[in-house]
Amino acid sequence: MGSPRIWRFATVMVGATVGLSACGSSSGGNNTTVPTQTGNITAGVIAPFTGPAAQFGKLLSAPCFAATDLINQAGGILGHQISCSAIDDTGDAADAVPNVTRAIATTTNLDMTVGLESNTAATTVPLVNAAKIPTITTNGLVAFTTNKLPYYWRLTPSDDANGAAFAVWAVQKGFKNVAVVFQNGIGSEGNLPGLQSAMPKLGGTLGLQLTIPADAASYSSEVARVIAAHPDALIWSADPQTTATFMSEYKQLNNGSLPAMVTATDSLTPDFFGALTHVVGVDYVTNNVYLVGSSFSQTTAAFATYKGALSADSKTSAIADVLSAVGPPASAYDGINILALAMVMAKTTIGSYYNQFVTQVVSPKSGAVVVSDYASGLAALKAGKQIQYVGVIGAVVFNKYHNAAGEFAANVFAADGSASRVGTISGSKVLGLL
Amino acid sequence: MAWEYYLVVMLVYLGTDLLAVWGLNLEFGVSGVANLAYIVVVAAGAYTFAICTLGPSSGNGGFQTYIGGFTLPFPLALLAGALAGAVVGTLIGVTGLKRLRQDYQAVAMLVVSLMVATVVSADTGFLNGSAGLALIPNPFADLDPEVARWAYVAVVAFCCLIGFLVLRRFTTGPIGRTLRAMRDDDTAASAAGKNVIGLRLVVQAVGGAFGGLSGALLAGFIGGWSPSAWVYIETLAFLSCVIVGGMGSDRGVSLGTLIIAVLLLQGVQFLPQISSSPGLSEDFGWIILGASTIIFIWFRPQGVLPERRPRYLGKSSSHSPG
Amino acid sequence: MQLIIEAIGFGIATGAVIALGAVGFSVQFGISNILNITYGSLMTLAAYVGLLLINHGVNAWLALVLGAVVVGVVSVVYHRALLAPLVRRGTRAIAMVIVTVSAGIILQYVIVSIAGPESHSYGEQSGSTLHLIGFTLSAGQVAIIVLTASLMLGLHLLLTRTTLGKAMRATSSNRTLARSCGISTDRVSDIAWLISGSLCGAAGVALAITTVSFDFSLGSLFLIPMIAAAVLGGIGQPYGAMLGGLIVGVSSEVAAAVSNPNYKDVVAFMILIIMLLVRPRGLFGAAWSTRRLMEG
Amino acid sequence: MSGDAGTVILDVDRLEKHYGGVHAVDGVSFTVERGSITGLIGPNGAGKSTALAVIGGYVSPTAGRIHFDGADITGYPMHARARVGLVRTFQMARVFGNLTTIENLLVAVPRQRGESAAGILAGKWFWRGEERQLVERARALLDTFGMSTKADDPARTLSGGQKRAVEIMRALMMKPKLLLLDEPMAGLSPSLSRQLEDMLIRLAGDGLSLLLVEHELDTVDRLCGKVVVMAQGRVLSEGRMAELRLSREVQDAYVIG
Repeated sequence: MGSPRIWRFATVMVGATVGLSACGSSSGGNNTTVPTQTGNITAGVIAPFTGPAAQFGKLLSAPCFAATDLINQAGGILGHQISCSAIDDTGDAADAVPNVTRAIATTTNLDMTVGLESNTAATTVPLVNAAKIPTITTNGLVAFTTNKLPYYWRLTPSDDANGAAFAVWAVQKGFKNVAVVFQNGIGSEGNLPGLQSAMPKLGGTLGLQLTIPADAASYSSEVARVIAAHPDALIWSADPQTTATFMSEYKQLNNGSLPAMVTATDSLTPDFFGALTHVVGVDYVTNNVYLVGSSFSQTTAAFATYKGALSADSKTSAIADVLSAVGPPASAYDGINILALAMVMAKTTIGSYYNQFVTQVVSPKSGAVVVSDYASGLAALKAGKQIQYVGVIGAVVFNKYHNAAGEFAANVFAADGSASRVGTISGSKVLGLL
Repeated sequence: MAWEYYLVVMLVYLGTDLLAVWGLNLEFGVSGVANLAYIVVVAAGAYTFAICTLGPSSGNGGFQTYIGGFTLPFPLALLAGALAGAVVGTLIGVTGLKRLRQDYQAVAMLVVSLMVATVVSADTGFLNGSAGLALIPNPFADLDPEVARWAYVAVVAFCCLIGFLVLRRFTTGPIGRTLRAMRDDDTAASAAGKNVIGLRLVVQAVGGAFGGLSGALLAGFIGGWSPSAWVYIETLAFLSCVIVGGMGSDRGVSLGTLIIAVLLLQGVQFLPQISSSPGLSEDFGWIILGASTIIFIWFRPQGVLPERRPRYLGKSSSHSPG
Repeated sequence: MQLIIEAIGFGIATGAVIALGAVGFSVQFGISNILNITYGSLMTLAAYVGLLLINHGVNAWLALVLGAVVVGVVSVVYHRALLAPLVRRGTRAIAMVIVTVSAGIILQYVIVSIAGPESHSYGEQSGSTLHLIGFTLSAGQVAIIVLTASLMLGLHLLLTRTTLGKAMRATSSNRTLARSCGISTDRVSDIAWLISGSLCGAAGVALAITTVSFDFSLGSLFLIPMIAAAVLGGIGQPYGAMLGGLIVGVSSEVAAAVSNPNYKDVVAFMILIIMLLVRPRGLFGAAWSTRRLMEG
Repeated sequence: MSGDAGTVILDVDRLEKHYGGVHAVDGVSFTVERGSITGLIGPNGAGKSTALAVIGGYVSPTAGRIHFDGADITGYPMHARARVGLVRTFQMARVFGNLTTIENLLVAVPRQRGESAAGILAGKWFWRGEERQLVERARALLDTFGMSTKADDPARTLSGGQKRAVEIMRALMMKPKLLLLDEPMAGLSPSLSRQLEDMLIRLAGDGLSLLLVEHELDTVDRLCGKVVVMAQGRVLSEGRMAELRLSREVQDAYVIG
């Protein structure tokens, strides 16, 4: 449920006016022949900030604030300060197109973007690519597994790999007979194929597979069906409200007991934690809910810097703990650092020039200095050295489709809503199950 | 240039909005059929265009599943979109066959809108469920991107021109008069020998074709289409253009499409973006839209540019209807 | 089979909430001849009023009563200030639907901009499960069924045993005649809007209790099953709406138990559309209502 | 065709209309003769208006047949009846409020070239000639009713009497064979009423048949040849008004009703 179509038109109108004046007054722009620009750099966070998926906007803004804080403390990029700008894709492609084109037209020096979630990536990715803006995305669309767009870079696994990771974790915990309950739309399209492929290979069975509508008034009958299947665990994917309603009814109709739940790290949000603890109690949520997804080590220097920056910024400190365990925001953080270092290497902030340096920032090279944050990377480059950026999500190797992904991990909530990691799953094992 | 692409987006959205508003005006403003399921015909056009231009569903590695996949050329796919709008519009019109109070019919259509959206979202094999369809091919992908953009604008402009000419054939002259008579009092129109049910179905088919074409053009431009793009309240946005602009007046509703935009534009300029809740201005968009609809129904039901009736001069003079 | 029996039990629980809302909707239509689509958003308002009270330490059932009162009063004001004047100006029924849809959207987005788009909850439900004659019901579900039954009984007594109730029924079936019999129809209509608005409010809070977790779209999602129930029972007829609510509730839950749960709302949609096309006066509608539903 | 049907233009045969358990029309039979003015009278709730609604096609009958001009029209929808020449007016005059007075007349003509698929496709040249003729006919009719000055006014701005005149002119534009009038005098001033009476008598003289439901018995007396009296959904009696006035049955029905 985005904005009225006509409203989109209005925002486009405003944008056009502003865009015209901006073009008249500044010599900047992304496509000028002079490979320099004046003024601050803007990092766009393209994500839903309204509508049912609005939580993703919040989750992806935070790493942008953290990364840009650190970059600015290190003196900015080539003398430019950098700031974040929220670009609302509303989760709906028809709304996203004008919003994103408006942002491209009206945002001064929009030199990089992060985000572009699965709902709208198929339509927004081509827009930023056409504008020659290098982009680190966090979507899981299978379609981009063989991406050919030059300005597109992905640091997260595709959705089917996530599904396989669910299966690995469930079987590892001894949940051989699982019931799959996916909310219509979320997960059912993306995660299910990987899950279906992996579960039998691991010796487990998918008992009941149920797709439920979002935000219904009652799920009693659906719950009764799941109870009748006697699952060891639920493989789950649904929004906080749907989850709360379903699990509350489950508990009431199952004499107060609930099976374990394996769900995606997408649900490592205060909303999900709050909604669920509110209705089934904190004990269950902290002991029996596993959140599986792309992950990273929390003992590295890069992580310490990331966590420190999240905690230091008043805009992000409240969710710093939760974010510490979630893959996509960390990918966005790393992505901004990678693009910033590519700008330094290219000696320009213009996308069409610095894009080719992205692989050089992360690729392993003999004699290169391994750096874990922007400041040390900048110092090494100033010293005339080669660098390899190894960030929060670890070493990154882009394949020819500009895709890269690291390991997976399972997390649990702590009583205060923060997350802690309880196990890891190697990326190669997951990919082998697809 | 970025702003130039922006202008292109603006023009394409204006064009597709105009087509949809004209179609709804023919149904509601001229003929009195409050089609609260209008957005469904737009969706029908968009989906049909998508499955006509896309290749078979099996060819993309399970990324999305859908029926059809005909790889038709662009103009044929546009026509198919318009045709789908006409067919779906006629089917929606079936809810009007029973001689019910008009508010009942409106509610029945509202329910149709919700039901179709629920079914399409729930069935992943039909039109890829709530994820919707993406990667709809751009017809001018082979051209230089800047030329391709303006080529699309030209296509939209051409469709609007043809659309307006077709629209005038229905809203002026004896048929326009008959439809307006049906709107003012459909019982009396029946008593005057007008086949009200038949006329309604025709109007729903023609209005549906407008909506279908609008949806097809939009889907072709943005390259994607999903259930979140056609929730039932989108119809209200079009309805608001009709009511504010002037029910039954072709020029009025065209102006209404602009006025709503200008009104909201003023609103957004005075609303600073609050960083803690960036969605607020979007919410205000709906509030302003609803409020302007009610305000016009209360204070100026005839709209900004009311429908004008032709004068039939004396015996020797001819007249100019419209 | 056991699953279907259980589903019937859940359907009765869902149906109880639907009935609560449908009766109020039906009373409003009966007295004013307006299809008030804003009703759904008013239910949402009640749920948020209840949330505010519960967050301030008020007991859930007291919050239900207070939420009902608040929405009852809001409904009277809404009718007096917007709907009645528009009707007096001769606004056509079709435009009235557009007005009530618009007002519903305004209210819904006002709620969003104040309370935010996140989901909310009244809190953990007591976990005891009751098993009766093959049904498995939670304590909350049983409480709502009892609540609905007693409110319906109260309404029945009001309509049949009091002068006010008789005046309401008279106004509902023939306003002009009622006025000529010396009934103050304006006052009766105010009271009817107060009562129906209160039922709307009670239904809103009850829905928030049973749904456990809700957001601003709570009432608008629930509106169609309610209208379906009201139409099924013969719109304008409170008793029909009660039974209609149970039929819609049970058939939706049984559908969810035996088929793809995503289609369960479609059951209510289909019931409504089929009834409108085939038998608009409802299963129990009287002859006069047929004439009322036709144009002219 | 009209020759075969003899002098009877409308034959209503054992018509019934039930609403639930209520028999609003309960086995009504009567005929209307060509070129006559027939009255349908009865107390409140006698079922006259329902009978007229069934004959006009607004309401479908529970049982019984209706023959018009030699054809069985029982299953015809309202607009089809209008097209074969059976035209009705309404108790409360119904005009197309946003159309002008003259448009109200023009729109009534059935099967206009400009309404046809060919007319929409081909455009103005296809229907311009017919339209010009219709405008002339409409102007002539407006002159007859003394409403030429109101031709371009929106019909919603007209007075009640003028609206009724528009309704009758609209009916006449359709060149009807039988006109069903539901209380045509209601709400008219006495002088307007008399004018309308004269007009109706003149129309009947020109060969138009009329069936009218009327409350005012004096009007019925002046206008109608044959009168059908209904009470409680049945035909009580029929004949000339002068005879019926003397009938005990009829008197009782009116007193009780």
